[in-house]
Amino acid sequence: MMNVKLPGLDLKNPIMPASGCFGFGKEFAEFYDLSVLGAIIIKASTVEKRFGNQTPRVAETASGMLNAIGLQNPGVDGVIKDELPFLYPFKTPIIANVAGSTIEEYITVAHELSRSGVHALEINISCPNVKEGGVQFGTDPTLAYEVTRKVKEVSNLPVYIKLSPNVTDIVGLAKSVEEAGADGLSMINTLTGMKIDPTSRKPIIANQTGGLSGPAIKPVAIRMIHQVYKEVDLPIIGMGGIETTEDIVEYLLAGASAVAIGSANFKNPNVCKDLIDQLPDALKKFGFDSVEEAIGGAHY
Amino acid sequence: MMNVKLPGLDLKNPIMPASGCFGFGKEFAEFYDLSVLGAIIIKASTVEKRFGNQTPRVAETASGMLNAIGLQNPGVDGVIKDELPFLYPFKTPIIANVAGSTIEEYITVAHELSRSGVHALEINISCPNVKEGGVQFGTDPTLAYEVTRKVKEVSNLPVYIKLSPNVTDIVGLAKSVEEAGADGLSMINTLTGMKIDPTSRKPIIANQTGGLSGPAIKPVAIRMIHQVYKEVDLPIIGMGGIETTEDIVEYLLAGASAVAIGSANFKNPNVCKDLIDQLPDALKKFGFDSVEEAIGGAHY
Amino acid sequence: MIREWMTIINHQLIASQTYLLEIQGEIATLVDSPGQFVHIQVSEQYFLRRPVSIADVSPVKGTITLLYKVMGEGTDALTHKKAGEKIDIVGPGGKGFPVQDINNSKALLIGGGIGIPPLYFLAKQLTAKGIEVTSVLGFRSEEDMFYVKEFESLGKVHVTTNDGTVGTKGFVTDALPSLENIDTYFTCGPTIMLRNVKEKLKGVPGYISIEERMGCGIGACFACVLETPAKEDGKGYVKVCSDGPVFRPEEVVLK
Amino acid sequence: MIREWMTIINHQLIASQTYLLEIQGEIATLVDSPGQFVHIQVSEQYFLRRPVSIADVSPVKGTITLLYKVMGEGTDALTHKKAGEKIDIVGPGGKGFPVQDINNSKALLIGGGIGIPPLYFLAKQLTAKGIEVTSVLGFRSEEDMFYVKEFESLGKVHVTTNDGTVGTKGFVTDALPSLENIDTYFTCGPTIMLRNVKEKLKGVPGYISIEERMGCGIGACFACVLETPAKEDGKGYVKVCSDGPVFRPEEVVLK
Ligand SMILES: Cc1cc2nc3c(=O)[nH]c(=O)nc-3n(C[C@H](O)[C@H](O)[C@H](O)COP(=O)(O)OP(=O)(O)OC[C@H]3O[C@@H](n4cnc5c(N)ncnc54)[C@H](O)[C@@H]3O)c2cc1C
Ligand SMILES: Cc1cc2nc3c(=O)[nH]c(=O)nc-3n(C[C@H](O)[C@H](O)[C@H](O)COP(=O)(O)OP(=O)(O)OC[C@H]3O[C@@H](n4cnc5c(N)ncnc54)[C@H](O)[C@@H]3O)c2cc1C
Ligand SMILES: Cc1cc2nc3c(=O)[nH]c(=O)nc-3n(C[C@H](O)[C@H](O)[C@H](O)COP(=O)(O)O)c2cc1C
Ligand SMILES: Cc1cc2nc3c(=O)[nH]c(=O)nc-3n(C[C@H](O)[C@H](O)[C@H](O)COP(=O)(O)O)c2cc1C
Ligand code: FES
Ligand code: FES
Repeated sequence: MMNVKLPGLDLKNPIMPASGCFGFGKEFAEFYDLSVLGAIIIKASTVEKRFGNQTPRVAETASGMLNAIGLQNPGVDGVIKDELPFLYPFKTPIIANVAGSTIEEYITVAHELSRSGVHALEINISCPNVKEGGVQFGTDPTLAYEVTRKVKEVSNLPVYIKLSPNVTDIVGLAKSVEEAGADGLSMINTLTGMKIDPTSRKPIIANQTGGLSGPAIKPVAIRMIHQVYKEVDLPIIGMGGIETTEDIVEYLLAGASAVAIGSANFKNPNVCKDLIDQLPDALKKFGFDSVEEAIGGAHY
Repeated sequence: MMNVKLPGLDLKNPIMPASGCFGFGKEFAEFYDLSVLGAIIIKASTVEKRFGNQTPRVAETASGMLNAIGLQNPGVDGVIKDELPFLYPFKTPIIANVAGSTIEEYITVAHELSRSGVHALEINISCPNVKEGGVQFGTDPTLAYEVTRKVKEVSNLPVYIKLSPNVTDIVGLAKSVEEAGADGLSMINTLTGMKIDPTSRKPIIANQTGGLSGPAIKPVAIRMIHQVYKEVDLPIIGMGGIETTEDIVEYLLAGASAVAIGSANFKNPNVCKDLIDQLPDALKKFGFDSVEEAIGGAHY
Repeated sequence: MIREWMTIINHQLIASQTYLLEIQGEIATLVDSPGQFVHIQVSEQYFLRRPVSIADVSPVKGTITLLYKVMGEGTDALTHKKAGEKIDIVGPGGKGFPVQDINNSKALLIGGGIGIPPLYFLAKQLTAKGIEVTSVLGFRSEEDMFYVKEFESLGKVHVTTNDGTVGTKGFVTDALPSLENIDTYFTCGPTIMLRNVKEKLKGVPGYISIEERMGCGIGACFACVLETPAKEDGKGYVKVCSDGPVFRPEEVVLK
Repeated sequence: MIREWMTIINHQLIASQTYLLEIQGEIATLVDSPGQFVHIQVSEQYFLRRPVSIADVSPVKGTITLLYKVMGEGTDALTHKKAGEKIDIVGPGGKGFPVQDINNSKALLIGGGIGIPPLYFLAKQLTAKGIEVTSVLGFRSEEDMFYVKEFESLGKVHVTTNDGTVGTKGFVTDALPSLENIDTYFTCGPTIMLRNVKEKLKGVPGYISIEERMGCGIGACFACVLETPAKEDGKGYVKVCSDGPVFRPEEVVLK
């Protein structure tokens, strides 16, 4: 009852950690067997190794947090060489998150990862925390189309495009990447936010702005997924503030086919496993015999 | 130390209730003397009386709420005849919130209110909860320009444009209305969101989507005000999730010249008065001798 | 209406998932009629207040009694509050049953589930005026029953349960007494019940108390409106929190 | 490292705004070195956990002692937890001071404010190994002083206060003992203090424990990184939560 089929991914359950909130898996393997996960989305890879932004990189907000890590990662070669081998033994599909500041960078990273043994790509056209490019791709339908098409050309893996919520017209964006040949959508990345410390009189995050995640943004994510599900024919991996199985059912009803758990991993390092254990009961409680039955159930 | 001068408004303090969260003042007058308020922003007026949306019109979310009232109001004539007379005796400037679905409607309402004795207009080009028009004006810089210019033509009151956060480029919007002659900005209106009840499998709000308000959206509001303050030369009335004097100082530092308190009035009907009482101490605590000194303090 | 930190005097389970909460403070002295409610801030974690009817007032102790059922997260969290703790209340809200206007002699009270509490305070006030009270109280099941004895001490009581474990099996509308003996009815419960009662008791003067999701709870936000039949002419709506929650059945459209 | 609901055994004010919190559970058995920390979920209201150093471990009672100061909303809320309550802890986190590698005979411990707690557990372990410990403890003022007696029972102690109410007026760096008698130093406190100590004690082998804002606290999110001097060649960074919080001074760039 828990399994879901997504393009290129045969998931034993619909629950996976979200990119950037689970590193490359190692740390959480100390808490539970990663084989229980529906899939794993790893931290963004870029062409070159990146140090990322100055610290502080996180700040707490009401029912959420801001982060501006700045895509710190060991570079795509480092990821393939030093990080992925740890994950292969687990019986869990790996989704690699791809970032870049130019189309060429997206192509390079996507191309290299496609031959690395990961099972799908999630193209992060929505990271708000890097100065050059990055988020531009996620707010301009033409650029989003371009990136998607080019990545599809160099990769035979299923390609999920991760959309930014910081846009006027999320449906327009989703339609562009659908036309460009995307296999699925990841929704949503963080909302751009800021917190100012009245004592220091400065933004807490060194980068000034950061990405807002956590339960605070769930209503925005649900709204966007509901809108996009209605108009676009791509499966959606839903995320934003998920902490409970009730949240997961809400995402499924809105139109997500699977869900990713982000910052909740920081509150409870066992959260993905706990939710996987609890989901069957929650589905039953709300009258569903399977995950698939619940998908899009709020559309009538 | 508490007074602030805004175009057309000489405020004894920077704190006012936000539109739609304070009705036309009557109910709160039972809790405290409205004369303490820096100003009062009343509920939106439209040309005709409106019943608004079906119920439920509100839902609770993490650190916030959704609402889709649908601009229920007695029509601009009703507001002028039946609601404003109650407010005139208080020693507090009145800011009237203007809504419409066509430019003509905005013009009519603005024109009528301009002769009614209110002290300023807040043009709501950002209400997400009405089907026709409404929010369109707030997401399209050209339309926003048009509305602003036309309203300025028919009114000799200071005109504040209330911006929607549901846009890719808030600075672009702000610049458009600045060029069109706006006297100030109100930021922000609600983020569009949705909540689905897993039991009924339907959106809780009858209108399906609603506007997200409360502390959940504060980081988005602070970010947008910070961005706009840097690029646009208009005074900003800041709002979104304010509950404490620390929040107010954060808004001032980001660049707001005054603040409006919205859904916090539902948690604590005395909140505006309480904050007015507490603000002097908070300013002192953070080293400010006046409100004006704190405005924009996070820009260096 | 005021906002006040009231002191919890008593808090106990009285039926399945159903609690009695007695709170002390100035608000108790401000209640003017049964059917009014208080608006409870359960904790900082819940953004909106929860409306709960006043089920009784003790002028001597200066307390209000509430009877509530756990229906979701907020009411669940409320159960953890202990006697001695303070709780953030706004009230008394709304317009209750106009007991002063009831001058005839036979009243029928019809309550369903968590609609029953305000009827207890009403029953006390009506009987104090010498009005004869008959109550029809509907519960889901035996384990959900509460306050039946208290109502019995004030008049005749018919109980219905959905599963038939006690009293008449079915709904309150299946156990309405002969109407010849009724001058006025008073009802509170889920909207579907109110609609059925209104239908069945057409012609009998009545008062109904209605639930709606609230924002402010004081009449300022227009969250809790109901359409009135005279929508096109007059104001066209009423607010449950401030014009109600008690209305004449002919005043409102029940959806 | 595990996540566990630990039981509060003792919770008391020990200095101005400074509390001792003793908690019991399995995590106490997993601590391997002083300088490790636990990550505390204060309540559902605070999204991020709060890192607090382990100030002592009692293997007999199976408890950990924490010493914390109220610095903001989260630590303020923490003060309301009572003995007997459970508290959500992840730990033990990080790599502490490598006591096993310290084989010389004279240690200097330099702590500022809430940097002092981990040094107490360290001092106990060092003295247990026969190492002679001298401590320099810096506080804001007399009322902020804590654990001075406890440190005195383990070795020589110099106290500094910013306002001169006790001990040397000034900063810890104003009261450093003659360096001839020091083999290794160990320090924890605000970054600016660490930088000054590092500067003054250039040439002396040392260990510093560093604070940084954390997301996950387990090494997965890259929130808490510090640049390393060898940025261009090697990895270029360390994570305070998992590679630290204890580092060699030459390993990290202090901003
Ligand atoms: C005038 C009035 C009087 C009431 N009197 C009583 C009473 O005496 N005893 C009692 O047990 N219950 C009473 N209720 C219902 C009570 O308010 C709800 O059961 C309660 O709000 C549910 O909160 P929750 O957090 O448990 O549920 P959740 O579903 O988690 O609540 C989410 C949101 O929906 C609102 N909500 C959910 N159900 C209702 C409802 N039925 N009516 C209004 N808002 C709702 C909540 O207030 C909250 O804002 C009354 C409601 C009204 C309007
Ligand atoms: C490894 C380590 C060990 C620590 N050990 C102790 C200790 O033993 N005793 C003690 O009193 N304090 C200790 N601290 C500092 C303690 O974590 C902060 O004082 C605390 O997080 C402040 O939380 P707050 O909610 O009161 O402040 P707020 O300012 O409201 O917190 C907001 C956010 O900022 C973070 N934050 C604020 N100050 C710091 C800080 N100095 N370091 C890291 N994060 C911070 C909080 O964790 C939270 O996420 C330690 C910090 C670290 C990194
Ligand atoms: C610390 C942190 C780092 C993140 N890094 C990435 C990233 O590298 N790539 C990406 O696509 N999303 C990244 N995200 C966004 C999350 O994957 C997710 O979309 C977002 O946090 C919303 O989910 P949540 O509310 O469950 O956290 C990051 C989020 C956080 C909190
Ligand atoms: C119930 C409700 C009704 C509102 N009605 C209006 C309105 O009529 N006109 C308007 O410009 N904004 C309206 N708003 C938006 C608020 O004025 C404010 O911009 C928003 O709620 C953010 O502030 P807050 O987080 O303090 O509530 C409404 C908000 C709420 C919660
Ligand atoms: S709840 Fe706000 S008007 Fe009734
Ligand atoms: S806090 Fe997440 S890596 Fe250190």
